[in-house]
Amino acid sequence: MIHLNRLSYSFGSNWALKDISLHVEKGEFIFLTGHSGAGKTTLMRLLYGALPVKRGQATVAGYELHKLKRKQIPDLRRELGVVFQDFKILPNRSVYENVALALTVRSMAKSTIDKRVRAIIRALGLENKTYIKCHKLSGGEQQRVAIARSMVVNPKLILADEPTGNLDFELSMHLMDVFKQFHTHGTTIIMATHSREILRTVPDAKVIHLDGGKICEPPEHILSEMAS
Amino acid sequence: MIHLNRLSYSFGSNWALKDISLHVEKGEFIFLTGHSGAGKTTLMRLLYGALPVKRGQATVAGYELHKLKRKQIPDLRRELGVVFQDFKILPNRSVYENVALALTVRSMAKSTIDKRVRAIIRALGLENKTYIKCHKLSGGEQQRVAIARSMVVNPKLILADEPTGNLDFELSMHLMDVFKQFHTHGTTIIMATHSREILRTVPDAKVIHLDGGKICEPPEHILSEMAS
Amino acid sequence: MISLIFRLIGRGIRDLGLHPWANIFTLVAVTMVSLLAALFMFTLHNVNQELLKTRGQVQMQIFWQSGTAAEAYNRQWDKLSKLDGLKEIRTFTPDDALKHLSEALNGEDDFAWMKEQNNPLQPTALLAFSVKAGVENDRWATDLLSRLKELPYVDKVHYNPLQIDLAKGWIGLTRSVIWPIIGFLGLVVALVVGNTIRLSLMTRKDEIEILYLVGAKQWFIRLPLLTGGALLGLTGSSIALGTLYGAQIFFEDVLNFPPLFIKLTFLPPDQCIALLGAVTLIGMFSSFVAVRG
Amino acid sequence: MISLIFRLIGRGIRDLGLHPWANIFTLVAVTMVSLLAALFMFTLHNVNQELLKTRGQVQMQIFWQSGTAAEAYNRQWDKLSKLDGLKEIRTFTPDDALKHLSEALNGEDDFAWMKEQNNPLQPTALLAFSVKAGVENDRWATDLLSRLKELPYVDKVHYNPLQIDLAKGWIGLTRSVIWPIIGFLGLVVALVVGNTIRLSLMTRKDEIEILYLVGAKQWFIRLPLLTGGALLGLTGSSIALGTLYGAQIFFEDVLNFPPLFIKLTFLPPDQCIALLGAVTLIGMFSSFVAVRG
Ligand SMILES: Nc1ncnc2c1ncn2[C@@H]1O[C@H](COP(=O)(O)OP(=O)(O)OP(=O)(O)O)[C@@H](O)[C@H]1O
Ligand SMILES: Nc1ncnc2c1ncn2[C@@H]1O[C@H](COP(=O)(O)OP(=O)(O)OP(=O)(O)O)[C@@H](O)[C@H]1O
Ligand SMILES: [Mg+2]
Ligand SMILES: [Mg+2]
Repeated sequence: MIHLNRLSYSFGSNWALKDISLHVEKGEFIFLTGHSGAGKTTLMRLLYGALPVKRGQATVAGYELHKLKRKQIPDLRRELGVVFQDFKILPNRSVYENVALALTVRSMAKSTIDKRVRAIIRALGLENKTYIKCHKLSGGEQQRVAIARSMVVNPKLILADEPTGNLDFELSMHLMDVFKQFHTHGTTIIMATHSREILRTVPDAKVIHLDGGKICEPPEHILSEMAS
Repeated sequence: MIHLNRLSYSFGSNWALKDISLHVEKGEFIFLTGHSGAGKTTLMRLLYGALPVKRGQATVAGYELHKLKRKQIPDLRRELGVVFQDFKILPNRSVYENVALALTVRSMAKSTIDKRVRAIIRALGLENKTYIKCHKLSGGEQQRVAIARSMVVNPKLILADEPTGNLDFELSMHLMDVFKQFHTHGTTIIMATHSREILRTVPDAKVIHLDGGKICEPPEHILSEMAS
Repeated sequence: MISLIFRLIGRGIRDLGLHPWANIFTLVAVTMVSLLAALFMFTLHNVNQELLKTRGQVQMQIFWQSGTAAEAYNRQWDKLSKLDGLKEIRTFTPDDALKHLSEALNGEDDFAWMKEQNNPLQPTALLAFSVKAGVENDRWATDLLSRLKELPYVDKVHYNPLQIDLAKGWIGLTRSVIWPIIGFLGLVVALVVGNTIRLSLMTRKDEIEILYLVGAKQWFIRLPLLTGGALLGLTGSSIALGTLYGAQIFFEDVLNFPPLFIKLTFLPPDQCIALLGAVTLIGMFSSFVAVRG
Repeated sequence: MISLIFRLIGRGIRDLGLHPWANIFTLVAVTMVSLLAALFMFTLHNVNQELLKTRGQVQMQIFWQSGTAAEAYNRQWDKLSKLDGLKEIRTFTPDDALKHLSEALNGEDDFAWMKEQNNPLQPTALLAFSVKAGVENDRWATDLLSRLKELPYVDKVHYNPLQIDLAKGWIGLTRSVIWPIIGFLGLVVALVVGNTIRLSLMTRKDEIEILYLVGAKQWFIRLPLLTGGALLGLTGSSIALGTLYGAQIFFEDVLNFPPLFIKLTFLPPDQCIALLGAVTLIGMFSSFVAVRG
């Protein structure tokens, strides 16, 4: 699903990612950990084509990112569901419209859109906010809209950047259940997270630990969480 | 410091807060917990004057919010340091400028501003990002800028809405140390949080648990965290 | 596919409602600058018409011998009014002339200076011919002049050949000046409308970014924006033309009094359509450009 | 306190650099609409001058008897040119007149129609007097006319009393039309500049909200914005006037050929200052309004 070969990325002279090599098979569940500023979001942005691959090679869902033309980026993104760290939802559209957007963009029929959007909104406990404009939602509600939008397309690959930062423990656990459902249906998931409680929920997941832009051995406490 | 008497707030017909009565003494440390959408942010917004008190009475730092005139709101806000859930930092200004803003607004001398801004930036581990524009920062770095801006004014009262959602465990612990330092110097702190690890760091703190806009008894697992 | 296009166009129209203030500000700016352009064109059109009326023509004033029988000159006036190229004929009997003169002097009866001259008024006719820009005009005018002089009872014919120069000069001027002015006007409208629309799209920058991030293709994003831009341009210029039309009807006769006799006329349809089309296209084009950046 | 004000003004200027595109778009729109307004004023000013030159005056044409000695009429011309209220005197000797006529006919030698009339050319003078709007003018003109007629060797004096009406009409028209037009122009400029600036401030809505949230007072937020708005207005209108001035110098003589003889003159300083001031104030005012909402 994902093949990275000596991928590096710099903002000016600041190397946010250095020599990342990584293979992710279809159906894997990957946790991306690391300190604040370690490069997790940068890696995600490379994977969904928001940053260009300038050094190294990267293949995602069959698209060779280092050769990708601008026109192909939408096609790549249609294979993915992305939960952005800062949500990136449209504040003056309703929850329904925001979630439906991911399907509208893919030119789907209205009835299919309706069915799938309602199902996912219900799954994430937002049914009584369906027609509320998103700028009126609480932080956690907005985050769930972002998650819903990434899931509604039934993607091959979900990239979730810190998807539970604004959610309380129980809701996080519930959401992890939803993610795990997708996982059992074959979706590859890459999730950046800081929370140890989240790590604990998927014991068979692989942990990729970034430190200063390099892949490192995860520190003790993370390994012990996964083992427990 | 804070006296709330039967405070209620509704968005249209949706009562986000119902009959909140609460007394917070100077120097207290309060955790605000509750599910997503419970009303934590709404309560904070009432306290810093972003929402008007329409029903009930509220006094914050000596200001009677239910009688507050528009012109007094800046004075109220100058008594407070607020960490917003969505950061609310200026994306095209540097870290330094964002943090200094809170002091510039208070018409302080340039040299004082410089000293205090540099000190707090160092305390939050952002010194090598001082002159970087904030839209170039990672999520956790932005959150720390928001925290720095709330602390730099040495406020009587800090309102922190989910200040560690984007920070990893170690950094969260470090930040809690900084908050506790302010606390030991007499600052009143109200912190909304979802993280149990955070709750654990301040065992003598009071927990206010919101559920559906009402103050409730905190659930078992929260109480046990605090006890441990 | 076609239904999708219609859906996107519909979305473009509905999206205008999502940013009411930005769009109202834009609309007002577009309307106002269109109105200014329309007014400019309107003024030019009317000045042009007026000047062509008074300048782009040759006038010949025929004086009949005093004492010519009314019957005789009346018959000649009938014939003259059928002359080729004639635009206007104004005739004055001796009585008319005296009346006009005394009116112009506010009814004062001091015609001493006139009687001193021993100059009894003659019947006159003022003939205005429109000038066709061309080389043969001088000859044509002199030919006409000598024909008029040979008419029976005619005393003299006044004709100022300078007027031909003047008319030719104005026509040439119009040709050489009107296009640069319209071009400049177009530039101004394009820059103001274009920049305002681009500015209003800056308030939607985040939205456009998000659409790209969830996998929207270029045309999916652009089509609604183009629709919105076109609609803003069309609405703005229509309101401008409508306002101008109302103003024209209201002020039609504001200059229509002696001695000006200027009746304001509305822009010809082709100019209206040009304005509507241009502003609409500018709206579309600048939406298009705005998304590229 | 004063240093703080200066700091805030400085911040307002520097902040313009933080949103370069939004401000460039705004500046272009402001400049263009100012330019349009300036051009409108410029046209009005020149048309007005031109029309006042040809209309706001009384012309009397004096014909001397043919065969009057050159010495005699030359002496009279000298005297006439010192008359009170005289604006312009143009004199033609019989030779001048013939030369002009043949030039106007492009050197053709066909003066047959003239000779037929047995009308040898006379020395003439065209006197233009400026009309002072007032009640006594008709009397003044007729008095002058009779004085001119009594001069020795003078054959006849042509004078059209309608011209007084025309001149008075134009002056009245100017008075009644110019202010509404300037008012309307002001409205258009105000709406376009105002809305564009408000639109550009919408891209800074978040920033303003954040300033309020960290405890900034009204003036702390407004002063830099007012400065920015004023600067945009001042820069835009200055560029517009500069451009117009350049254009005026370049095109000064474009209409200055026979028979038009129109020399384009630049706007008088008071109108320039009015434009600069108005646009600057509009910039400030609309920034002020934008923050209130
Ligand atoms: N657009 C940019 N320009 C310059 N530097 C950037 C930019 N985006 C990110 N960086 C820097 O790159 C480094 C990695 O950022 P990244 O967002 O990938 O961190 P992260 O691992 O997601 O951190 P967090 O957990 O705080 O979200 C950081 O030091 C950040 O300041
Ligand atoms: N501007 C608004 N208009 C309408 N409803 C609103 C508005 N802001 C918040 N709400 C609603 O009020 C309720 C409480 O919101 P609030 O933001 O206080 O929750 P919260 O406790 O902070 O949740 P979270 O932990 O997710 O941030 C939610 O149901 C939310 O949808
Ligand atoms: Mg990140
Ligand atoms: Mg909240």
